Amino acid sequence: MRHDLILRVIAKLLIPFILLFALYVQFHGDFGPGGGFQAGVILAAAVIFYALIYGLADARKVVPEPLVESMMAIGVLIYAGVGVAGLLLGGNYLDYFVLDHDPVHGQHRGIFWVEVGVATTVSGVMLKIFYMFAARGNADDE
Amino acid sequence: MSLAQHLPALQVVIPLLAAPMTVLLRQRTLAFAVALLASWAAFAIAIALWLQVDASGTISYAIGSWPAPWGIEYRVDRLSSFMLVLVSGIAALVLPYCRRSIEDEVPQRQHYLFYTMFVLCLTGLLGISITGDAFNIFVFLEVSSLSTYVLIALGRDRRALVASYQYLIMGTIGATFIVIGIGLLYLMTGTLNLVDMGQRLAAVQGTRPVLAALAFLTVGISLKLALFPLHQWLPNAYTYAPSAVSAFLAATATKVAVYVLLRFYFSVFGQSQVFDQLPMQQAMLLLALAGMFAASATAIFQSDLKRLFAYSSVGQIGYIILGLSFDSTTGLTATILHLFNHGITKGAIFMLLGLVALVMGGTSLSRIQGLGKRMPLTSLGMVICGLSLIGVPGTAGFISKWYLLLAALEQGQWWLVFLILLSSLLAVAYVWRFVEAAYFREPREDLDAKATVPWSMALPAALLVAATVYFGLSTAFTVGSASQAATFLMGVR
Amino acid sequence: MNTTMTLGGHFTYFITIFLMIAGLFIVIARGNLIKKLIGLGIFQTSVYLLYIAPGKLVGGTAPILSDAFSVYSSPLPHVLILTAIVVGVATLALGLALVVRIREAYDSIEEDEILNMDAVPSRQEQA
Amino acid sequence: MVVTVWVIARSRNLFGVIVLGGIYSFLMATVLVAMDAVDVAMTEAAVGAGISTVLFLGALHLCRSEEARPVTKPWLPLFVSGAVGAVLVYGTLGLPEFSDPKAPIHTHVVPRYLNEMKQEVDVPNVVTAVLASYRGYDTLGETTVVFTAGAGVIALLRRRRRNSKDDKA
Repeated sequence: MRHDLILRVIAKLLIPFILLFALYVQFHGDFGPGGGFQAGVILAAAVIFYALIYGLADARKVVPEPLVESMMAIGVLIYAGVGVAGLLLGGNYLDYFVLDHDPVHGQHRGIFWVEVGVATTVSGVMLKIFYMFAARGNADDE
Repeated sequence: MSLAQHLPALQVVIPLLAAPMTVLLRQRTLAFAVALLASWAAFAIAIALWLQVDASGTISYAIGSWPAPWGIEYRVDRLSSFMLVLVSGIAALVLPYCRRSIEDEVPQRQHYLFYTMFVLCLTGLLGISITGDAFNIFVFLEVSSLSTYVLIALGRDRRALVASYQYLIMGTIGATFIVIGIGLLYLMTGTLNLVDMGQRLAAVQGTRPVLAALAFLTVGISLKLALFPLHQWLPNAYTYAPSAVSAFLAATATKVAVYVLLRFYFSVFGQSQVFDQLPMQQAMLLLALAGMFAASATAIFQSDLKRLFAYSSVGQIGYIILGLSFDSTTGLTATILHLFNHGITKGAIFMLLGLVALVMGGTSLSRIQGLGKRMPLTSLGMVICGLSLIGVPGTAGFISKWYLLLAALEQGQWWLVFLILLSSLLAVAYVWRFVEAAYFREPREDLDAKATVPWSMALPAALLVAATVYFGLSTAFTVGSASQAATFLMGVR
Repeated sequence: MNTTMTLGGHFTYFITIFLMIAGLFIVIARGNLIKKLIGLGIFQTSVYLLYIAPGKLVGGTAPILSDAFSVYSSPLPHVLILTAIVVGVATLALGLALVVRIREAYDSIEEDEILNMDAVPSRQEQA
Repeated sequence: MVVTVWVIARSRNLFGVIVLGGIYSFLMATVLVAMDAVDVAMTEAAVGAGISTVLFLGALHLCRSEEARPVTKPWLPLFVSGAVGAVLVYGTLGLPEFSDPKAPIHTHVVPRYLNEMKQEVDVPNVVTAVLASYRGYDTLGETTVVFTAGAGVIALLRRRRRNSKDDKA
């Protein structure tokens, strides 16, 4: 399977679209179904797809493990950080109204960053879990 | 905007922020420092909140500035502030203890993750205690449970894995039951805020879905708090978890579950609904008694101290529920008191057992023979805590048993007084097992002490033992808070 | 007449309940650790229906505001269930990780076999 | 869906069961779309049929794929789950009927989300607005749960150093 040309070419073609779709789901969440969680899952799926076709080692080169592990933590920090920002700007915790002069814009800004945080953590965790399981499997085969 | 106003949010957010930071730092000393700071900050905040509530009554905090039934509300009243002090206090003591304790029990590369899990567990437990929203309880319940499963599985023995898996299954069933209960209530009231829910439930009191919700919540929470027939996960989990984890869980996790039960019974359903419409009182009484006797009796025949005291925990939970079943202010006071007193006593016991495990290499009764000579202070501490479990005057355990007896006398149930005293005899029996092994047997020659007692572990343990005695002598804080919380709960509706 | 109405009106609940019972049964009755997790998954999914179904209004539409519609299904249960799904998958991941570890430690994923193995604790661990 | 679950309960081939589980999730997602819960359906399809199936297969790859014959008779579990079902039937019979606009969940908290959200948050997808803003704290908790699971899986599955002696256990 490693050397299957057709699979590789198709994957090359498909993955950019999957990533694009993830971004669409992420930022279109305000208008249609979707949002940070779903986008995170799709993002992770793109990398998992890559790993299946090109092998785990290659995927690890593109998206290294330490990065994935940091993503998990950074996502939560972004989310909780939005809350702290609300605190610092004089509102309650997770208060988006104070994030901008116009309360409604503040809401938009808050939701945007919160969704970014969710997507970061979710894709990080999903990838990490996949890496962990896959690494175990390989070692067993040896 | 003063900082004091935001304490309810900070109470949970500080440990929550600490968790990803420990992962980012990836270095165990730094992770330890972050976790320690977070837990001490949480303790300080909890005390500040307790003082605020004591001075000016219930605090309500709207997260995201959305008013209550639409947004999520944090609500600190007498009961929750008391719980916050207990949970964060135990965490602040157990964390410094962890550092040396997990060195032998957890592989080094996992240490920073151990701290991550620990602060997450703390976050979850604090979040449950402080929130005023039904679904938020479930979310934080899962934060604390998932981290608990991992903490247990980090134990050295392979049986820790199985224990953790069993707990995961039981715990998830329990959590799902709770979600079903909350869902039924939501369908009947259209709200998730606990206070709002309580008010709106009055209109649909006694209807079938509400009763079913009551049943589901009771069973679900009972799974979590290890009420007698649903306790199977507890002994294994406590026995094979790392010592520091056993200490923290024994002192807090089941106690927070009891808190959730109290919260739903008294703030949401209202006592009349719980106790008048269903034979809850009798059921609780029966289960409590069964737990007290069966679990304590099982405890006597255990050969491992950790297991012995794990069963004793199940028995002691019986006392807590017994107080609840009286449906009176005194009974409730006893419940809340015992929550606190048993929490610190069991915390102290498991911390001391961690010391024993470190020095002697295990906690089986045959191994600790002659412990009185090898580790005189540790043994003394164990004896003091054992006395507290029995309920000897001068220890914290006595105070709560005393109130339990008062509650029984108030209702003229002499046979219950007799049964409580009888079950205390069982406690005498299992504590005696320890005393016999520690003081009346010669030390085994073939086993050498593996390490000296490190002060970083001994000091927190000693503080908790001291607290056991202190709260047995000076009852202003505990009895005061507990009776106020009980009066508050009984007066809600 | 009235009873049939009620039964019809509660049809979704009965489906939910059946799924719930089946899931719970699989969890308790099966000894295989992975099968237990699958059962747990079904048990949790059935709860989604319990929340979502009552939120539906016939003639309503998905809660995405637009000028063309005026009746929407209730959005709050959707939010709650989104959270519940995420929690479910998190639990599942952790459970499977535990199963993998158990399999490595015991070379089995049958509960009975594992419990039997522990009933006779190896000397090595005791000494 | 009911049939799928029935087969899952009976079958002993774990691989088949997992695939059926995926199918079950897709069916569930379809039902959810019919219930107007598009966001939930999308997540269920991605998580239930996607992630969980991958995870199960990953774990199965490391384990054996046949389930042993149960030794004990399943009367007790049958009784327990039957009792649970009975309580549920009892409870749900008192619930408001399907699609009843006067049910509390349509009249109490939700109207504010539907009617005033336009002025307060102004995001067309109400689910997103409630998720990220009104009940944003729940979502923070949810993110934390995911994070917990991730960190937990690392803690459990990270390969230990060879020299640690409990490795073999």
